[in-house]
Amino acid sequence: AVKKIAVLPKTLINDVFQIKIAEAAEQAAARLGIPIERFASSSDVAVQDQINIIEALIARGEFGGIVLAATVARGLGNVVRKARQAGLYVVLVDSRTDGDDFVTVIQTDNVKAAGVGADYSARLIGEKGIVAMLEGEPGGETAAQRTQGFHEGIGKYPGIELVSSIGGHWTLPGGVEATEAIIAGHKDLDLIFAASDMMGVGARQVLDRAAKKAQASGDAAQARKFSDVRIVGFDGVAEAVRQIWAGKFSGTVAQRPDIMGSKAVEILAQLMRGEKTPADIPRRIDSGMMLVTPENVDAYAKEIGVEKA
Amino acid sequence: MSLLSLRHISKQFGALFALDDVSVDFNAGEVVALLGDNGAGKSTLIKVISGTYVAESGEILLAGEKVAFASPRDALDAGIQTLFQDLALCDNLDVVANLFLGRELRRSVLPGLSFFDTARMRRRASELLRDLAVDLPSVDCKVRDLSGGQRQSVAIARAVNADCRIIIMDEPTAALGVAQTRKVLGLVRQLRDRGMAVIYITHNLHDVMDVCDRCVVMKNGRKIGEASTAAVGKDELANMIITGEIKPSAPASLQVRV
Amino acid sequence: MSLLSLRHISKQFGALFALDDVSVDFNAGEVVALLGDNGAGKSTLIKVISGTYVAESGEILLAGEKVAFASPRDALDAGIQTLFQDLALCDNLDVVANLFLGRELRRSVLPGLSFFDTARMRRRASELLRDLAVDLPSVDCKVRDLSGGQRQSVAIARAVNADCRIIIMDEPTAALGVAQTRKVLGLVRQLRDRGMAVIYITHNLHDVMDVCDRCVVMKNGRKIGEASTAAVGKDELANMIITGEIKPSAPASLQVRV
Amino acid sequence: MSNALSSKWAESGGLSAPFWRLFDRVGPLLLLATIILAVTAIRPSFLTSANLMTIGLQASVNALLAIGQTLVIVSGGIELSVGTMMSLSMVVMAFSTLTFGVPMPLSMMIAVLFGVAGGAINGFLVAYGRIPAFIATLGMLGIAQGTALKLSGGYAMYGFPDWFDFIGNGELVGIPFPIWIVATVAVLAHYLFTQRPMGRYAFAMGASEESVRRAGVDVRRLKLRIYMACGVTVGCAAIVLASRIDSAHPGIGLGYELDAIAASVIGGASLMGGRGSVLGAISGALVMATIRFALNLFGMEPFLQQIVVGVVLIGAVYLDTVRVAQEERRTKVRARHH
Amino acid sequence: MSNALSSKWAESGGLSAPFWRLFDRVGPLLLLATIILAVTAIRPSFLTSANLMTIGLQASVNALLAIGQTLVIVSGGIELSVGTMMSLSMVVMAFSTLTFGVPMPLSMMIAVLFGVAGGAINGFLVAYGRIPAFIATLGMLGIAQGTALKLSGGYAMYGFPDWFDFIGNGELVGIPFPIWIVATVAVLAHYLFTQRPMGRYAFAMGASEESVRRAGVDVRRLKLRIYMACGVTVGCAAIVLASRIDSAHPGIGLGYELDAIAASVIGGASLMGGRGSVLGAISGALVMATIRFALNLFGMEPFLQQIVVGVVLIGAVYLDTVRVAQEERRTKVRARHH
Ligand SMILES: Nc1ncnc2c1ncn2[C@@H]1O[C@H](COP(=O)(O)OP(=O)(O)OP(=O)(O)O)[C@@H](O)[C@H]1O
Ligand SMILES: Nc1ncnc2c1ncn2[C@@H]1O[C@H](COP(=O)(O)OP(=O)(O)OP(=O)(O)O)[C@@H](O)[C@H]1O
Ligand SMILES: [Mg+2]
Ligand SMILES: [Mg+2]
Repeated sequence: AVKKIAVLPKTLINDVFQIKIAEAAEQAAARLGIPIERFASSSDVAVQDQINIIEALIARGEFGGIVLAATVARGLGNVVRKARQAGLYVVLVDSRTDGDDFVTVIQTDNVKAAGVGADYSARLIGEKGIVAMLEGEPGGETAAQRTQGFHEGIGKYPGIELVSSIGGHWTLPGGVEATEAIIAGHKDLDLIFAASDMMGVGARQVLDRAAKKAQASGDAAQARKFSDVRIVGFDGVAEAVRQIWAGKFSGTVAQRPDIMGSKAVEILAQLMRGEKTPADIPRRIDSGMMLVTPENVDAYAKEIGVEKA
Repeated sequence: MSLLSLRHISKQFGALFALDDVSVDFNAGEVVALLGDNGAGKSTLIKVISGTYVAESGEILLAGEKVAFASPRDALDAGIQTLFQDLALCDNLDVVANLFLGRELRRSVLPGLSFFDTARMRRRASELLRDLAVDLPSVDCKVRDLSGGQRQSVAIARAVNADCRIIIMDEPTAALGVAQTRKVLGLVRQLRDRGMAVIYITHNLHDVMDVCDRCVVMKNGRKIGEASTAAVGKDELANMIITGEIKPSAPASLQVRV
Repeated sequence: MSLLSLRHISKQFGALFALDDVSVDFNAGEVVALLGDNGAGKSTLIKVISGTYVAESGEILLAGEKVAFASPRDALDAGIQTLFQDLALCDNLDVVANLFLGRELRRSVLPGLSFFDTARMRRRASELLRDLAVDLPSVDCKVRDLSGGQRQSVAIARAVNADCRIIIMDEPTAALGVAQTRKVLGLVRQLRDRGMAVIYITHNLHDVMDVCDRCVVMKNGRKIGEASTAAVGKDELANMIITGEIKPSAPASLQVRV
Repeated sequence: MSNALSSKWAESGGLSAPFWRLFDRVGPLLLLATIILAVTAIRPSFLTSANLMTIGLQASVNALLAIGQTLVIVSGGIELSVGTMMSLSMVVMAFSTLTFGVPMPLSMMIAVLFGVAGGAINGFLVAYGRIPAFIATLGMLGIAQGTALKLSGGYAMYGFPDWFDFIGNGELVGIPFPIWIVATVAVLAHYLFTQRPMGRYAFAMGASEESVRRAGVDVRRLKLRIYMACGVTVGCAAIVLASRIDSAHPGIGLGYELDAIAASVIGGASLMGGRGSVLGAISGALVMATIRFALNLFGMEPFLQQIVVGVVLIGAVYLDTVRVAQEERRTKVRARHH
Repeated sequence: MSNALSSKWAESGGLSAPFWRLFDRVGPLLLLATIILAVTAIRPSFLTSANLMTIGLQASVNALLAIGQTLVIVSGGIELSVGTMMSLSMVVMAFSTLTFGVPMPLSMMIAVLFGVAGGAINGFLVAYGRIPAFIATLGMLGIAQGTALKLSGGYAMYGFPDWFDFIGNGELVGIPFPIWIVATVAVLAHYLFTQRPMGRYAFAMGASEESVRRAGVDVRRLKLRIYMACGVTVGCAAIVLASRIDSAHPGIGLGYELDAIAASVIGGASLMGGRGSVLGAISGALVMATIRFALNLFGMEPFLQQIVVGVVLIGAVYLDTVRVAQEERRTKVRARHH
């Protein structure tokens, strides 16, 4: 029988980006006629869930490959080795982990990507002004990397003051609550950088409402100020594209989860069919980080299959 | 015909026969003392009558009709009111709420909107407790703040504050003071005179002589004897409870169990 | 000098004076009855002596020395053992574990490795309960499965199973059967004869006449009188407990409180 | 003589008791006031009505859940599925209106019905299946979460009608609409807690389930109804949250259960049952929202925030414990904590 | 006569009681066996010793935490910070050995000490501060999480010596080393639960704290020690997990608290206190691990898995409840659930 592929994103809860990886992998597998199964851990920090799942996959003996978005940069090496010894190929996506028993890692550098976001943000506001950041759920490495990247990047501009950098749990409601607090203290904000698109959506909702309220109370200047706050997101999910179309986002740092998912399955297919050996695959594949702006959003939308409503 | 008849009731807890083929009748207008050593099965028996436990075998006849009590609700609906030895009150509620638990008085303000009629309940509670000569700090205080005897009085008041035809009291006066005990004994007489059947569990043979018309003696889950109080003496009873045997000299009135 | 003296003890619960300037002495080799209506403050008083409550004012003298009991541990260490009216047992433990709670027997297997000496504790428990004429299904059964009187007997056994010089019993026989009550009264006499001071709370005046040497009567948190049992009659006592007043005809032996 | 005394005492007790009872109920509000004052002392600009409104808004979802949770806790149970059941109700509402075109008001009713249905399952398992509440509702947590994710594929759902926005974001006489919703639910719940037999029996059951059964109450039916009532607040919370973020999220509810329990307990509920109040639950939710909002306002970094929230939570409840203990020394109000 | 009877009963009771007690203890193991058999029935290839070892391995961290948690629950408390305290212990261990060069064995001891210190703080707050356990430990959950994140900057830490790998991944006579650790801790804990006064008082306190106090036990000190003992298992769990993933993660522990409580309760512990056992806790952890492993083995999709885990959890505990109720009808063993 033809061996199966397992796709194991970090989590499928509250994380559109990870869902996209899984879906892209499933589509690619369907195209290639390979059976695929989806697994997930309970949160994006649940390392042990991933270990447990991989151990179960090994025990089943019907798998030829695993697409793995490692929750941790180190700690999965052991189980990946076990998988390799049992004849499974492991392709890492999004984040890498330790050891050298995986075939390759398809990713972009979160720190660097957040740095690009920082530079773009600085340019948007003329390298001076007041900005805030919405951070991801503390505890996961992605959150730490994106925060680090943006803080370092924005720190290079002496004219820019980062007045607030607080958590929004990756989610829309989290983004709403955090932004409500930010604008309560900083009414003169110029830009918000959100470590996930969904938090950015929440931030925009809050700003729009605040603007409407200021307008209603006759403070047109403040209303304009709120409306003019720029928002830059991160991930490049479909929702961000729509926000850019609507003029509500100034951009997003896209990490191409679709490419990660499909590319990984393609590589696994080649390996499992014996068309290639791990030695033929580069150790690292850049899935391409892309800064999506109002200028290039249409092209990006077509690439990831989002249509204008 | 008896108001309440138990026929061959048995109840086991694991290996232990807490009730072993017990048959006994209770009549309207009569106070029956349920006597016996500690662990004889008195409380277990009345828990069967009150629907708290379900017996493994045997039947209960109410005014000649066979009934089955699956829950305390059923027994209450059949007009059987019980004062339990344990677990009768809720510590975190005040005296009034405990007295009326399960049958609160309400007043309607609008159709569909009604409130507890606290004023009426408080008034009634004060009356009831006064009748029992209980001295409480306040009817608004939580039951957990009461003394042992005060708690017991509240439980008694709870039991007598209801329409019923059979009332069961499991050691009602055990924690009561001298005056309160007298009041409760008086109350028991009143209840009997109103035509109710009273089942009265106690270890106090003076009280038995005082208010009970008939005695049923249990031991190790069995009914070992039955007698009209008028026909037996205190010492005879005590002897029977302790030894479980009827003295050779026992009068004919002290029946060996059937 | 008295073994235990209370001087001007007061204890308030909110607006209520549960104890109001109570002074009383207890002597070795004497059984003192603590009498009074429900809510008179008897249990509160002994809770102060046993370290369960801390009095707001007043002092406790032990063999003439001033002591302060911040917790039950302190009172136990001072040789005061108490049988409480409530909250004496843990429902989920078996009879043996309850009897020895806080003073388990252990046997050492290796240095540093020791086990509960369950066999010895079971044996001792059976003895103690036999002495009280209690009929238990088994000393291994959980306390929650016991009848009211059986529980009470376990609590009594717990209290007498300890070295102490003062023993307090709060209504020990309230739930007990005829035989068990007799045993407990006998036990109280034994304890006294061994030279212990016994404080005995009860509502049963027969028992008082039977075993107590002296009576202390309380009402509404105050000590209202004190008398040697030999010098008063049952009815006199009852009258005093109920009315809180000393009859004009009261003999001189019935002292009005100091 | 005895009776005279009795009535004298009854009167003095009767006069003071309601006062102290009120105080007991107001306790959690005092805690809230203390925290607000403390934050104002650190940053005077904090105390604006706009900020207070925002806190009320941010507390609203948790307050709704905490009210229902409190009823369950009072009765001696626990309800771990409120968060994920809220997700499921949201998703079902979105489905019914977006996919099947059911009119929005009807969809909102369906959301509430779903909350109640979830509560009914929990109540049934606990009451009739005799499954410990912790396990039954933990199981439901997973079931609701999985169902919500399965229905939505894990994606957020958008496209509610414009007017729906008002529920979560509108204002009525200057006060955010969700606060009105919380207030309405609170009044009804308070009536249930204090004036309906169901509420009283819930308290009684928290102290001694067997006593309540012996009083002739059908405790199993009572439990069922308690969890169902809790489900009503879950449904309301789902509507408010969906409107507030103008979308439905399948994974959003996870974590709300602990927040709701915490709000309940801060507000004086005891996990052993028998204690708790609506006002307490709301105060607890407000206390939590205030702490979080203030720290976000201060722009404190997330790692430190977690530490500070923990410290303030403990400190606040400790202060409250000390206050209650002091009152207790002077009055009849008893210790509230186990 | 009375005495003769008494001793006759005592004997028959005395003979049968230990048997039923054992049965009572073995109950959760029966539940585990049922689940294993059910899975085997669905997929016969499941029942291999390798798979059982894997399940044991996967259950080990949760089993350790559940043992400590059970002690706390038995005494009437709850410990929500076990998960994040485990993170913190891991991070501290990594810090001490990686940053300060402390030898690994010493660092491991430091990890355990940190677990105990966390327990001591919780115990102190609960016992001496009279703060409800739920709030005290919820606060500590945040404090420990924040501290771990702050120390590590949110990043994983690695570079433990090679031999350290053995603890989490090695085998001894064919059995994974973590299972040996769990077994050792279990034996010690069982001794503590059943043969030390501390264990017995914990049970007693779960039923009636005041009775224990009146028996002369210093209940505050007792509580303190109970939480500290729980901290020992947290430290051990930290070491096992760190070794198993060969690194220390600041955010990894969150969520373990609910798993540990669930394992405890599946194993027969009651959140009202007074019930629970070491064997039960371990069985509970194994039940959860088996369900999850089996579903992964079946390749069930994640969203459905959540639903099925919930259903199986409820179903399993329900079966167990029915079994206990039936036994109860025949024997003296009492209902285990509230
Ligand atoms: N729930 C139970 N489980 C197991 N055994 C029980 C249970 N309830 C009572 N028993 C046992 O059944 C026997 C009878 O108990 P019961 O409470 O009926 O005695 P009683 O006559 O009321 O005694 P007392 O005068 O002490 O109240 C006792 O030996 C008791 O241990
Ligand atoms: N913890 C408490 N909080 C408030 N009031 C209390 C508390 N304990 C006792 N009281 C009150 O103090 C008074 C004395 O109670 P106590 O228990 O000492 O009475 P007692 O003499 O033992 O009565 P009984 O014979 O009924 O046992 C009672 O009115 C009681 O309501
Ligand atoms: Mg009885
Ligand atoms: Mg008393």
